[in-house]
Amino acid sequence: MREITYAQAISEAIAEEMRLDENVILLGEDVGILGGNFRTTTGLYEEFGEERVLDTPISEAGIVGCALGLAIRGMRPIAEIMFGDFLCLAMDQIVNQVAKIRYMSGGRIRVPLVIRTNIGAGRSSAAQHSQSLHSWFLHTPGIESVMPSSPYEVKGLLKSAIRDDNPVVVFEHKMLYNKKGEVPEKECLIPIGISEVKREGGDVTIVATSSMVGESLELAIQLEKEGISIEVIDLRSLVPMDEETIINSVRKTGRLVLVDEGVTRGGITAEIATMVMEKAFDCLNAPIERVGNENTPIPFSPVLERYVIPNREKIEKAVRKAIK
Amino acid sequence: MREITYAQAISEAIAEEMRLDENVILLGEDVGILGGNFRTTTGLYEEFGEERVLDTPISEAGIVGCALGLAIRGMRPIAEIMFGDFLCLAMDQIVNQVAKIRYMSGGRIRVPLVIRTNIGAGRSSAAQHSQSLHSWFLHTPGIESVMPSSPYEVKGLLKSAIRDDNPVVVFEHKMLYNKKGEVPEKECLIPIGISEVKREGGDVTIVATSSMVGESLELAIQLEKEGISIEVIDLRSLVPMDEETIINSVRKTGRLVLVDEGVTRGGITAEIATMVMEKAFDCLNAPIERVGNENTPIPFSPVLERYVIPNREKIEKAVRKAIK
Amino acid sequence: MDNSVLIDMLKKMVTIRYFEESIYDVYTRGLMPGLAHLYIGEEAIAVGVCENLKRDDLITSTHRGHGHLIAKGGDLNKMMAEVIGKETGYCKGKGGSMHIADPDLGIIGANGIVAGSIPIAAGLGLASKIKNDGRVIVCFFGEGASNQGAFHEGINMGSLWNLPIVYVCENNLYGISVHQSRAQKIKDVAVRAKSYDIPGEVVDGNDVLAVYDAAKIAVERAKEGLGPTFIECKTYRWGGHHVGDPGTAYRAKEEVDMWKDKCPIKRFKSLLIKERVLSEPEIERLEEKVKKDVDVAVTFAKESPYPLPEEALEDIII
Amino acid sequence: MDNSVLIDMLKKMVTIRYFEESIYDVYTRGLMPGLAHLYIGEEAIAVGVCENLKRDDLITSTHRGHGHLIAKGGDLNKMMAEVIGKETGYCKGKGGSMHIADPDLGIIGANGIVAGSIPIAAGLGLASKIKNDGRVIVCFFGEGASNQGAFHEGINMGSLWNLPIVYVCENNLYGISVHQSRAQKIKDVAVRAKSYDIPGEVVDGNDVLAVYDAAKIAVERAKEGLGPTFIECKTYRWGGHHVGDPGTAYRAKEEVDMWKDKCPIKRFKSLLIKERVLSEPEIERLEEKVKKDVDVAVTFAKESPYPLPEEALEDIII
Ligand SMILES: Cc1ncc(C[n+]2csc(CCOP(=O)(O)OP(=O)(O)O)c2C)c(N)n1
Ligand SMILES: Cc1ncc(C[n+]2csc(CCOP(=O)(O)OP(=O)(O)O)c2C)c(N)n1
Ligand SMILES: [Mg+2]
Ligand SMILES: [Mg+2]
Repeated sequence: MREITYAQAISEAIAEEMRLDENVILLGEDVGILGGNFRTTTGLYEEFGEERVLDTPISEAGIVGCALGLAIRGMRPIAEIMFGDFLCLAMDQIVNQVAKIRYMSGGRIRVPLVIRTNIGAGRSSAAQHSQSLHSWFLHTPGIESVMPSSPYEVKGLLKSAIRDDNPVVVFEHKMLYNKKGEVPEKECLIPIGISEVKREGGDVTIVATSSMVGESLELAIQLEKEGISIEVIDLRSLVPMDEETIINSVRKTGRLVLVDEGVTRGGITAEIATMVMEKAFDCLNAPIERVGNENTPIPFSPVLERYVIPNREKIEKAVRKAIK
Repeated sequence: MREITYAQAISEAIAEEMRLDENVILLGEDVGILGGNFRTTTGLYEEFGEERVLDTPISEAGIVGCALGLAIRGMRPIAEIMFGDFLCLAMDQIVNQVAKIRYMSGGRIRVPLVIRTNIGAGRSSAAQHSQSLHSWFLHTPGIESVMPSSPYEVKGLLKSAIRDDNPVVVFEHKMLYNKKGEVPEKECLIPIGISEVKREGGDVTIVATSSMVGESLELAIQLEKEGISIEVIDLRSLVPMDEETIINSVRKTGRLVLVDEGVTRGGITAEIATMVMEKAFDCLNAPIERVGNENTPIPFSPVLERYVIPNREKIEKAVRKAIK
Repeated sequence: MDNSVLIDMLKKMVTIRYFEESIYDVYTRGLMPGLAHLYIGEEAIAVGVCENLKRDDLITSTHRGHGHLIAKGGDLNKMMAEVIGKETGYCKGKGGSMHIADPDLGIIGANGIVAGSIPIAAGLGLASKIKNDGRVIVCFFGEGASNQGAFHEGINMGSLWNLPIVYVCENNLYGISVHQSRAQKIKDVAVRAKSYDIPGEVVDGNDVLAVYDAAKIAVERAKEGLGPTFIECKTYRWGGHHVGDPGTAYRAKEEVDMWKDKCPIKRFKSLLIKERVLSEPEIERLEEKVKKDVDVAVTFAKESPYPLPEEALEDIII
Repeated sequence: MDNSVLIDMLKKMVTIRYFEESIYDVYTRGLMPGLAHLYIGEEAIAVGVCENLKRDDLITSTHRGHGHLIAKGGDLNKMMAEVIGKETGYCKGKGGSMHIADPDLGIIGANGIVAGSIPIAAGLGLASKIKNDGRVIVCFFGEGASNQGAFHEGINMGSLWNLPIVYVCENNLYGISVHQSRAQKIKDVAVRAKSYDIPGEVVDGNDVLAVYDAAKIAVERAKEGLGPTFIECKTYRWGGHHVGDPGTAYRAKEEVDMWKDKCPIKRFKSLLIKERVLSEPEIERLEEKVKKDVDVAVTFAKESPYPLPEEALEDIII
């Protein structure tokens, strides 16, 4: 199958949906003429023009609010927030407006909008350009969220998000943008709310998100040589969460390692661990292990950054602990 | 001992610290002439004047940013955000600036500031004035947070927060503001980071936050008659978290119910549950139970609101499940 | 102007007044959960503006939204039922006073976040531009809201893209307890229009015809594709910030009294009588009729059932 | 003006230019992690403004901060070491280019959030007012930042409380790839000063003396308790948005060339020669000296050790 980058898969997904539905429009900082700060929207401005691909002022709250207004009018806006860290500037519009308006209006107003943003450290972008803030959205009723782990996933999930009648946040990953992977040329839609077992195994389950899926798969291959059989689940959707796939796997392996790039404390891995304990308490043969960011902002210097973010060695350590 | 309200305890704490240290100043919407939307700052404007008690424009990001600037200059600002929901408007200043500047500057800049805000539903204030968003801050390195459960706690914790050299968010509770309780007349400081066993018991541990502590204590009294002995821990501090007190109690009771008013999914109770599993896996005789908000915004109508927020009956159900 | 328009405006203003008085009454009798922010004293603005709108034009509103909603044609029964949390309310009891919406009437919703709807209005207007459907958006907010970042971001977008939006700033001099002069150095919020290179105008917000005229020009500009207009209406809220606030701790009785003398309804009534549009008895009959409508709404609301508790889990993710 | 001041300004401008060129060099040779945003072409602004400041006056800066920091006296060794992530850097490698701070020199920090420092500047200024210590705050930001909510909230506070702040808008016509005209309708950002009832002025940002003069008046106003001033400096960045951006996708070569012709350093040099403040050989010597200082900084940075990995857990909660 042909291989394209994660960034290309994004622009392909958007282009396809824009061709299908004239209500789909894209707005954000530098998404137009530049084709996106991470080159995720190249060619769109040229194909669809400035009426449907809008470079905006540097106004994150404005961008999300504007997208909300468009969605209320029946359009299907895709709003890009250039770095996930800048979600902080739009939290009121996202949390108090977008996520609530359907509920507050007793269901009268629907909000089919997509917020594209990203997570991830690893580029020495320092504390204000490296955060992985997706876990906040697990704690925010009224909005869906997905975390694509590969070009294929990002294409399929983004297309589904655009067609979804709920607001959806798509958390891309900065370190994946230039990664290549197989993406079918034909229609590719991945349903939101379904996790995928990327590799079967019997000794221990890893549930991983975003770029950690790739790391976990590599580790699984590596440890296979030692006879350790790892099942790797790509969580894919944060909200709604596919609890069943996780529980089924844990019933089989009895051991669970959770890997997510956000700060571990208070993050999504705590929720998954607790959910598993609630629903499969008796199946656990060992404490659940969590792998994530240390409890600090992301430092700039590569030696420091490497120290605080999760990586294959840290996952390996957790796996070995779980199966001990 | 004399009794005062939670709101009075707050203004007393601020007044005492302002008398002791001229660097302490208060700013926020309606904190001055009005004495606070919830009457938590009455008398301060009159005593300290408009130089030290500043009514601000309606600019939440501005308020926090301004407080940060003051703190950098060696002052000890207390910034009030009238409703916890409005933290959303100041998340960039809180998360990207206040919580990170010490770290990003390699320790050169210190930020001794307090953000006072609140959580809590129960007043039919609807979706944008009822959220309990404190759990996000567990997931935000670089900032401390406390959740006082009574007039005594709010006075002692707020005073400690003002003297702390780290930024601290004080999450007050709207339903507690008018509640009375004993508060000593003499100096009263409660260290941040220490939980308190409010009632000893042997059958099950409840760890509760904020107004849920009172509910849990009432329940403990009620169930004692049935011979159920509940240990109630007031978490008090979200960050840093006093893991030891929780673990010690669970070692004793083997059963744990976690009660917090935020949305359950992705909230603080998941973190505590996971932490306990990690540190005391073998002591648990039953799955940990969580009690919190349903996974919806807070609806307006009292019948609906009651249905989604935690209360004594829901805690009772969880306790009975845990000891079954 | 057509007499029927004048009479309609008086009727709407009186409706708002009685509706709000009933809310206060319902509140003080303990029948209303939560709070509400009353519009008494500011009726001329909503009515003068909305009289220029068609059914499919849109408005965004604020925490102090009842007046805007009534002026845009909101159903009194559904509004009152929502305010007291009933199943028959606009939002089935989920929203309450601060979140009433009726998209069928172009009412995109009150909003509990000060200035929260200003960026949303940009999107509503952008949709009009893209669809080229001529629908105008009126975005209401207070002078206090003009110090929020969202105000700035939202209007900058509206102006940049030349959107069909009318920004209506209701300057009632206070944001809760804080006088305008203690929240911004400028006296006229309308000067801020310059920051966006759009026309900014100050009008007497207690003069419904002045408001009507200013809004008329603005709505026409919007329809002609000339972009937004900023209208600041000077006014005053008679009561406290909300039904539970006496509003006396931070302003002098003389100030309140002075503004009550400038009552927009009294003033408009005198004018209509003077101009022989209506006689005093006709006005009385109109008032009786309005009173009855509001009373019907109160009865409807009171007698309506509460929602079922489990409905709290509905109307969220589809 | 004293000759020594003029010479100092030229030296600072040249230092910034070489420092930035070295950064570019270090980056292209793969020695620098992450990115940096270069100030080449805009040197006259930082220098013209900061020449009016004392050591204990304060500045807040942006993602494009090296120039401001050097103009305020920042140590080249520590800056360069920070930019490449070394232990000897200003922030011990934790901050990098976008977060360099030196409170001892009044450098409150670069900032990776566009407009993020504008509300912070209000607090810094409020502290000056409360302490009555006469310290002035200069708040730098770009024209793109002027569309952020934080810009509006921060300057509103500065004006309301009459704080000793000088707002310096560096209008280099682009926010990343977006031309000013595609982000705001106004041509002069300075008109926004009217929204806060403070003086707003436009100056040629490539003329260091014009900047100096405007800043001088503003700093004096601030010290006299007359409140903030808004100065918009028209300028241009020669390179791309950051070291990795060629800057060619969204602007014409002719435009860039035209602005390179207006080089603030070339222009100032000619003036100093014409006015006989310095001779050409003297300028060459000055440039040699500066080059050496920057080279020393590069060597210092390269030879400095990286921090220990475990230090990542320090400098957080006390
Ligand atoms: C973001 C935000 N901050 C604060 C509040 C609390 N609040 C509600 S109304 C109000 C005053 C608003 O003043 P203005 O915009 O002038 O409207 P008015 O109430 O005078 O009609 C405030 C501060 C809020 N609801 N939202
Ligand atoms: C809140 C926020 N939004 C977006 C960005 C990404 N970004 C970095 S610099 C920049 C352009 C800033 O333009 P301007 O203020 O004119 O400064 P210049 O780069 O031209 O000096 C943008 C959009 C950011 N860092 N912070
Ligand atoms: Mg007002
Ligand atoms: Mg610029």
